[in-house]
Amino acid sequence: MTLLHWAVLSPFIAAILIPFLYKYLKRIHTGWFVLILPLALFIYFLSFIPETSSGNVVLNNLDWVPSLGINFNVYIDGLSLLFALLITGIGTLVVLYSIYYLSKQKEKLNNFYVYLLMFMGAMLGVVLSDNLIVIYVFWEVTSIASSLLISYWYTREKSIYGAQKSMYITVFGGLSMLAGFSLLYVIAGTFSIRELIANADLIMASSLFIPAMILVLLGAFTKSAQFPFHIWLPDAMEAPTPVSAYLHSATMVKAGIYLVARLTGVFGGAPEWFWIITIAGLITLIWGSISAVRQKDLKGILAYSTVSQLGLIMSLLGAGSAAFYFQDGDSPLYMTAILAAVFHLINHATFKGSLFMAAGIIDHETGTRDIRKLGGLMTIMPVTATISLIGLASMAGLPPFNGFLSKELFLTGMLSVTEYGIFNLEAIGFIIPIIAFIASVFTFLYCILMFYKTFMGKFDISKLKVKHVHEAPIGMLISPIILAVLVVLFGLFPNLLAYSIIEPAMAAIAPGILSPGEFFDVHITHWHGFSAELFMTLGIIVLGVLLFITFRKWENTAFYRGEQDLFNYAYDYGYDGLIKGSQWLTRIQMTGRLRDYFIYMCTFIMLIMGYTMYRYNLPLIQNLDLSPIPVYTWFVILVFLGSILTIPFLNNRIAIIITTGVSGFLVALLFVLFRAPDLALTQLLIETVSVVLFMLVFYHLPKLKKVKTPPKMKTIKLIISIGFGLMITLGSLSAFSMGQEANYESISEYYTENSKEKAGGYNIVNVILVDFRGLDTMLEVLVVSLAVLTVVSLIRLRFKGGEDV
Amino acid sequence: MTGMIEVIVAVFVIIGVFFAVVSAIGIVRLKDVYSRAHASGKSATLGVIFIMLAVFIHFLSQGEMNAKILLAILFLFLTAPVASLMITRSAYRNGVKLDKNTVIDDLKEMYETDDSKQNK
Amino acid sequence: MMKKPNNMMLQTLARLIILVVLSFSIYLMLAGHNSPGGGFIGGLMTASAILILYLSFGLNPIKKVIRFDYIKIIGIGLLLPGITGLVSIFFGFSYLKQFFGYFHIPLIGEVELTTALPFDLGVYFVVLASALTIILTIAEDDK
Amino acid sequence: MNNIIILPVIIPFIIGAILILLYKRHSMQRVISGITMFVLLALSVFLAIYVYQHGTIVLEVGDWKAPFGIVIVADLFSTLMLLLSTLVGTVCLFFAFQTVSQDREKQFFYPLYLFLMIGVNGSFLTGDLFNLFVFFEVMLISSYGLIVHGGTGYQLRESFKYVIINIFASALFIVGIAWVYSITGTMNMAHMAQRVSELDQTGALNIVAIIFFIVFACKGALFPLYFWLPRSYYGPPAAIAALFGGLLTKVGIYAIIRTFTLIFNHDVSFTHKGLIVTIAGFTMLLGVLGAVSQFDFKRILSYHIISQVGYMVMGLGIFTPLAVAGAIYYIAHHMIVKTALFLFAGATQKITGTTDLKKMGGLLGTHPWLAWLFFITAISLAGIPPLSGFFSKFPIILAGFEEQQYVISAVALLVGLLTLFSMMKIFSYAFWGKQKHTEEQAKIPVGKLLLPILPLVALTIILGFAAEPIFTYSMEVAEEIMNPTNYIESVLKE
Amino acid sequence: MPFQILINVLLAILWMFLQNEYTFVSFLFGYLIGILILFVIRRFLKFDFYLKRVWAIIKLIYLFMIELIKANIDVVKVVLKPKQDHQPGIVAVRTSLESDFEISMLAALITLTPGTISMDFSDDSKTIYVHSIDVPDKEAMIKDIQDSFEKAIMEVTK
Amino acid sequence: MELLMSIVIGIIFSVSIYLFMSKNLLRVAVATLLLSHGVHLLLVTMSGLQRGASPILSFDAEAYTDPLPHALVLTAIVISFAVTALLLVMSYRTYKVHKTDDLEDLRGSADE
Amino acid sequence: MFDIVMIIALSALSIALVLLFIRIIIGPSTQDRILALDAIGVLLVGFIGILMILQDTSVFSDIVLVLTILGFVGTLTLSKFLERGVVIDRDD
Ligand code: NA
Ligand code: NA
Repeated sequence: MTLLHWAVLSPFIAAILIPFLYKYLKRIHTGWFVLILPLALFIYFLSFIPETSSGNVVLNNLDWVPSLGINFNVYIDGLSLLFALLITGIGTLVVLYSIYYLSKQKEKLNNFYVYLLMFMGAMLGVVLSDNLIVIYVFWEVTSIASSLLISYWYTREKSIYGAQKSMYITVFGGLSMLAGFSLLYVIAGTFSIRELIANADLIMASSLFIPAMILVLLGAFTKSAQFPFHIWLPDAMEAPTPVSAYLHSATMVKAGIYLVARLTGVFGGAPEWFWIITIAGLITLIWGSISAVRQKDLKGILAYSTVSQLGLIMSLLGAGSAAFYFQDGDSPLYMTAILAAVFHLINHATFKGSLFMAAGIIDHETGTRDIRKLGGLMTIMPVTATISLIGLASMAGLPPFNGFLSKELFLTGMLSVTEYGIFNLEAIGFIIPIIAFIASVFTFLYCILMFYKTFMGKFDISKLKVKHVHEAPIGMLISPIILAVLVVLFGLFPNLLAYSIIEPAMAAIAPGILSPGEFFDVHITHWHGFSAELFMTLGIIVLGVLLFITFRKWENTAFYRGEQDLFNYAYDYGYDGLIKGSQWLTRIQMTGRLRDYFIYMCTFIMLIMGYTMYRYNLPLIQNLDLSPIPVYTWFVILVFLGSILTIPFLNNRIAIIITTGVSGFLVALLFVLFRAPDLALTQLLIETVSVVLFMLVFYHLPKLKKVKTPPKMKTIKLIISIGFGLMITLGSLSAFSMGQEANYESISEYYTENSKEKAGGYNIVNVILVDFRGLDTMLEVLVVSLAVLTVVSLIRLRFKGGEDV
Repeated sequence: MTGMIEVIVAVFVIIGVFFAVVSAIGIVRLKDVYSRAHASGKSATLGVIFIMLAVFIHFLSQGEMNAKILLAILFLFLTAPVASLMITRSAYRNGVKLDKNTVIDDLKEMYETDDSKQNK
Repeated sequence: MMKKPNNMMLQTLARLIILVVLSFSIYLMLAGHNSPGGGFIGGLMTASAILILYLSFGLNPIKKVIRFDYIKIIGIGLLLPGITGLVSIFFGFSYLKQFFGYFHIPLIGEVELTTALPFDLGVYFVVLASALTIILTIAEDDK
Repeated sequence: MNNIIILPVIIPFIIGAILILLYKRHSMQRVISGITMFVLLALSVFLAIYVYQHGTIVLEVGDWKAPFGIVIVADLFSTLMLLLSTLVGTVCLFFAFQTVSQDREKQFFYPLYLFLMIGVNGSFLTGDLFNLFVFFEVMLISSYGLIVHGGTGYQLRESFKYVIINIFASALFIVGIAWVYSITGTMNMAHMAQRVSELDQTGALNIVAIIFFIVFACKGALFPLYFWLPRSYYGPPAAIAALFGGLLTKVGIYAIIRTFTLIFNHDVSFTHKGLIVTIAGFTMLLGVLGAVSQFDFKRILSYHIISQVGYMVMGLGIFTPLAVAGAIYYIAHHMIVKTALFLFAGATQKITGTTDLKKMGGLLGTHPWLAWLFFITAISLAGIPPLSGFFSKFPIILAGFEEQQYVISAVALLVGLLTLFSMMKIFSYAFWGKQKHTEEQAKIPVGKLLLPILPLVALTIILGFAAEPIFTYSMEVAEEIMNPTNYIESVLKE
Repeated sequence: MPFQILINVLLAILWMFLQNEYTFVSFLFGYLIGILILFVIRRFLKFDFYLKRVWAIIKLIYLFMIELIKANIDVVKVVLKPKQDHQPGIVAVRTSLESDFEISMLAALITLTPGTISMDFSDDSKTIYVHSIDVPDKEAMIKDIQDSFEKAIMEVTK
Repeated sequence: MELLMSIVIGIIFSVSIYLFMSKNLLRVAVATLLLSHGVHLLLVTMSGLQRGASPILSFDAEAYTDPLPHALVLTAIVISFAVTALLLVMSYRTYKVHKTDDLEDLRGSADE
Repeated sequence: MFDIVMIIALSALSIALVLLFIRIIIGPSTQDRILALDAIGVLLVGFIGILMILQDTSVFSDIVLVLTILGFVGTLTLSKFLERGVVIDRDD
């Protein structure tokens, strides 16, 4: 265990302390204690910058389950450090914000911070582990923690719905991912990412390559809310706003991005990887931006915006993966996309974080997030308005904010795709920048809409539940202000991050592209002349404004009338369908009818036995050495069969009981014929007692109804019962035949030889019972006692239900 | 000697089986449960007693005094009347109808008077 | 309710019969090691004998005579084989090791004694008590 | 010394008999049975360690040498099962002390309980096929007694079906015994294994193998022989439902694993990789769908038993050391977790008076400890890492992929998701949502009730975090049972 | 007490029978078992029973074995008669016998002989209800029973 | 003999399975009884029939029938008897509580 | 010859069994059925007796005795039960 391990685990340890802090230090907001941790971790991780920016990695090994290939090896390179900083940095701000957002009187802060810390630790684990299984472990913990945070207000229907939805979708993804990881293990024999990357060629050559890739991507896509798995994200907005800011925009949703980036080294270069990720990203991008315009809830807009932005980053990673095809890191043609991805990842965290916090402030102060009720807040909440304006402008891609820069890089990246000249891109690649363009128009549109509807227009207090609306307390504003400042700062001085953070991250995403000692050229400029990107940006602004002006005319078209995502219906129908379908399936099996159970069981047994007999050629039955049948045996057997076969036809209780008794006596007679006196004796005794018991029990029952079984059912019953009997006969004969063939000496020989000398008894059967196999008899007696105890308790105990638990 | 014994045994068995079969026929043919009890209680018992005597003789001829067989015979004797009584009485008390040829029923009185007593 | 049946004849006979049945049942139990029979068969036969008593004389008169709690007899019956088995452990053998020996007792002669006997006796007790308990429990049940 | 391995059978036998003698004195029975279970637990811990260190112990009961007498065999697998069963038994008993009414206690509750332990322990320990049948019957009849204990209308109705199906299965057991005896002329499993391995008649052996599979599958609640389970487990008190949920099906699974590693390993590609794997898939899937369909705490848990045994059998079906180790790990995990879950259901019922999820809500607010302990256990069941559920499923699934059993592995993963789905259903209905129980009910304390469950929850966590030693152990068990010569030699002393 | 010893001896002999082993050990053992049985069921053994009757009873049994065969021949006739036109009936037969044992014996004998079965007793056990398979004349039948069996039993018991 | 018995046992199984599928408590209970007859006979049959004297050494014989199946069947008989007794009382109580012996009425609904 | 007689006897007894069996089926009263069952028990005694002669073994003599006792106990119990629906009287 190194310090780094402790760093990953520290949030969990802190989480254990939270309930006690909450319980025993009521007067201090628990958040203050929590705050220390991410801050300290942030500073701690900052200390790794020199290491990573010089191209080095830190690797600390720790065995966990080595026999399964699971090691908790913590690994820091540019990519993981970037994420670690995001997690702890945004984490610090979010905790700070939450202290003001969540009232210590009304809220269950212990739950909140436990979930939050769990999440933080898990997230660090995901980004710092080298081992895929450990990543998976932490990955699922983030899903759980996220759901718990969404369900924080657990009495609300919508919270529960959102929590479950996010859990099911992300865990589904996680499980596919696990399958993918397992396939990778099957191919390469390791779970270590570094080793996998080293064996990328081997993996690429495997027939399991594509399945593994798709499965891993399912994990990444669900977590990063890629189309059509994005539907959980808007519903996750039921979580308290700090959570939305933290998990659902800055960190957790980027775990998928992280994974794709991380595994680019394994899968990158394959056309499938390129196409799947790029297309998925672009569809998500455009679907998210178009859907965001439909939303009436501030957080809803932000959620879809996040979806869209995640799609953007994802598509960039897809496009950038082509670099592996060329193995050529020097060309900006391929690396711009990766650069844009990394840069936008950071930028998105800053502006989206601030926007969520602003939305939270508005919600907190006005009691609503519905843009139809809001308006004119500009003068009442000037700070919030400014923060929002900065964030939205950055998101819309306006200069001089950081969003502008990364958006430009994005457009560059998308445009350059058409020039790759591989994967058939020359034919259909042109579609990619077009999608990027349209999506950006809608992004621009919802940014204006959001700002306009919230801060401009008329302020109408009557639509709100609160009496007074004023600016948020300063404590609540600190975090969004810091983020807004970062938006501006990174916008003005993008190269602050260039070689400290961005380049090492790129190097980590594209391992092996550069030779040791080389660095990617990361130089982000505000002005690259009158390029295509610039005209596209202008086009976005013009079209966006146009759409905004005409918004009233088309906002009531069919698609825009509702807020509900079409794919939500799929989820809801799927959910109901799953329950209804399983209910149907269970109902037809668990009918409560013994008859049906027997039909199922016997059919199964017959099928499987029949198949085996067929498969292994039943003529196993051969050369039977049968003992002769004495004439009188026939009499007994015929009478016996007569009595047995009569039973199903009888309709009188007593007749059935007595006929059964008779057949039992005849069994005893058969035992006599087979020279088993002890058996015959026992059978007689037991049959008598049985008949008596049967009579005692059934005499008072109602007369048997003459049931008319439908002929179909009768046929089924007949086929099953005859088939089953036949199966027993054939099975017995083949076993018997094989026994004669094998001709092993039975252990009985020993009993016959030693019964007298070693056990002092002449009746071998009795000697077996009380001596050779005494244990059986002891237990048999126990069985009898047990039956009696049960009978007694059955007669004496007559609960109605609910007497005890 | 053995032949003689065998003949005796065979004769006993034949007689026994004859009675047994007749009793079975009686149980099928006779018209009410009370009459059938006659067939069961006597013929069957007697038939089997004959057979068991045959068995006893058979083993006795081999020098084996099989007392259990004797006991079984004794037991059949002792129990047959009680068994008949119990069955017919329970039939009567449960109202199992007498054959329509029945000419006299003294038992009816006893139960009727008893019932009327209880009614008072 | 119908009048009570007169069980005089049954009772008279039962007195005779149970002597035979009881001795026979004990015989079956003891002779089991060498001829057909054994604890189980013997136990059920004894139960039959006692059942005859119950049938002929009714529950309460028998209760006054046979004052055993059958359920406890079951417990004892279980303990017998269980503990017989333990004895062999104390002598350093495996559980349930049975011993037998022929002993010469003056006046009586050669006698076989075997640990299978207490074992079978346990079986006998359990079966006897079980059969009676079941029948009595059902019979005791109201409606 | 070897006698010690039969004590897990003998102690409850004798104590149970004594409890019958004391049947009218319930508090005395309580004390005695509690101490007994503790002794058994300590004993099985000792045995597990001892066997781990010194190897397989064989006891020839009555000093009749194998294969003629009955042998009791304690190897790694059986001692592990023994340990788990006594653990579950102890926990449930202590839960029962607090929940079960006095009326029950006076009606042989404790003797039945201890006798059930005989059946279970004996089934794990015996090396004789017919003796296994008898132990099964001891277990079954005690289970009949306990499942119908109380005699409510519901219990009677469903127990009847339970009993009937088990009678059917027991009958088939004897059919199997008859067949296998006809072929091998022996009842000793090691001897049988030896003789079977000398034969080359795959077909007839497969028929016998399948009949045994069906028998054990019925006890183990595999597809499509599980119909008896879900409803019958709903009737008895929580402590019993928990005991059954934790133990009974596992005895069937144990028997399948034992016989299909020791005796019927002659045609693995047909019996294991074909038949068992297929059955496992259907079992998992249909079981979990059953759970998805239900809206009752106990019923969901009952259906989950089915889907979970599917995993264990899947591990056997894949039949690599990794998979079998996973199956063994899974058994341990499942016994612990399922028992705990049923006990949670009991604790919840104690508060709300119902197990109907739609009548519950908001327990998280009033009983947070219950909620969170349940939550941990529930997600462990679903296989969420790093709890025991994950480390038991993962090896099986990994082995599935390794053996190119993709379909079954995918099913296993999907079932994990559906398990989570149905467990979250419990959590969201009962613990989230608006409080539906009264304020009086909200004040019902469950702390003492949770006490016996705590060790189980701790174990599911420990089994996850300390997966390495547990997995290594499972691996050793797996390797031992997959290489039966050791077993055969220990028993037959060759 | 002497009676109990007698029973005990009988049981011991019975034991030898069962054992098929006519030795002293067997007798002794049987005697011990007899003590055991008698101890358990001692309260039931209130027979009004004297040694001299034993022989008489055995004699009686022999006597009626003959009757029995006759009876069976009668039954055979009835059974095999093509037309089932006999006239059955239940007849109350009053007896002057005193003890339970005697009455039981009478009832048993009635059952074992031609076409009659004892079906029930009156509350005072003095009336036996007899089912006869063919009752052409009720009084004749009653008289027949009273003359033959009752007398025979009285002779044996008095 | 063994062939004949195998067929007889098959028939017993058939009848028993047929009865298991009926709607009436009694028929089902009878089915269990028949089933146990079937398996007990099977166990005896499978070791060969009538191939020796009764397995009691005091009756001298050249060969004895295989005693082990007898012992096993004895145990099995006793066990099935115990189960039958239990089952009967259970059906009795079921009838008393539910006032029906029709398994169709004893189905219960899936979600109570 | 002797054996043939015995076998014929057995076949005759089997026919008798079948006849009794018919009575069990047609009833009509429960007592009829019990009567027939009782008779079957008795016939079985005879059947086993003949078998003992035929197989020349007295090993079944215990069975014979047991069967006679059981036949009685069974009949007694059943008819007692049918008489009043109670097996064992409690009040007297
Ligand atoms: Na025996
Ligand atoms: Na026995």
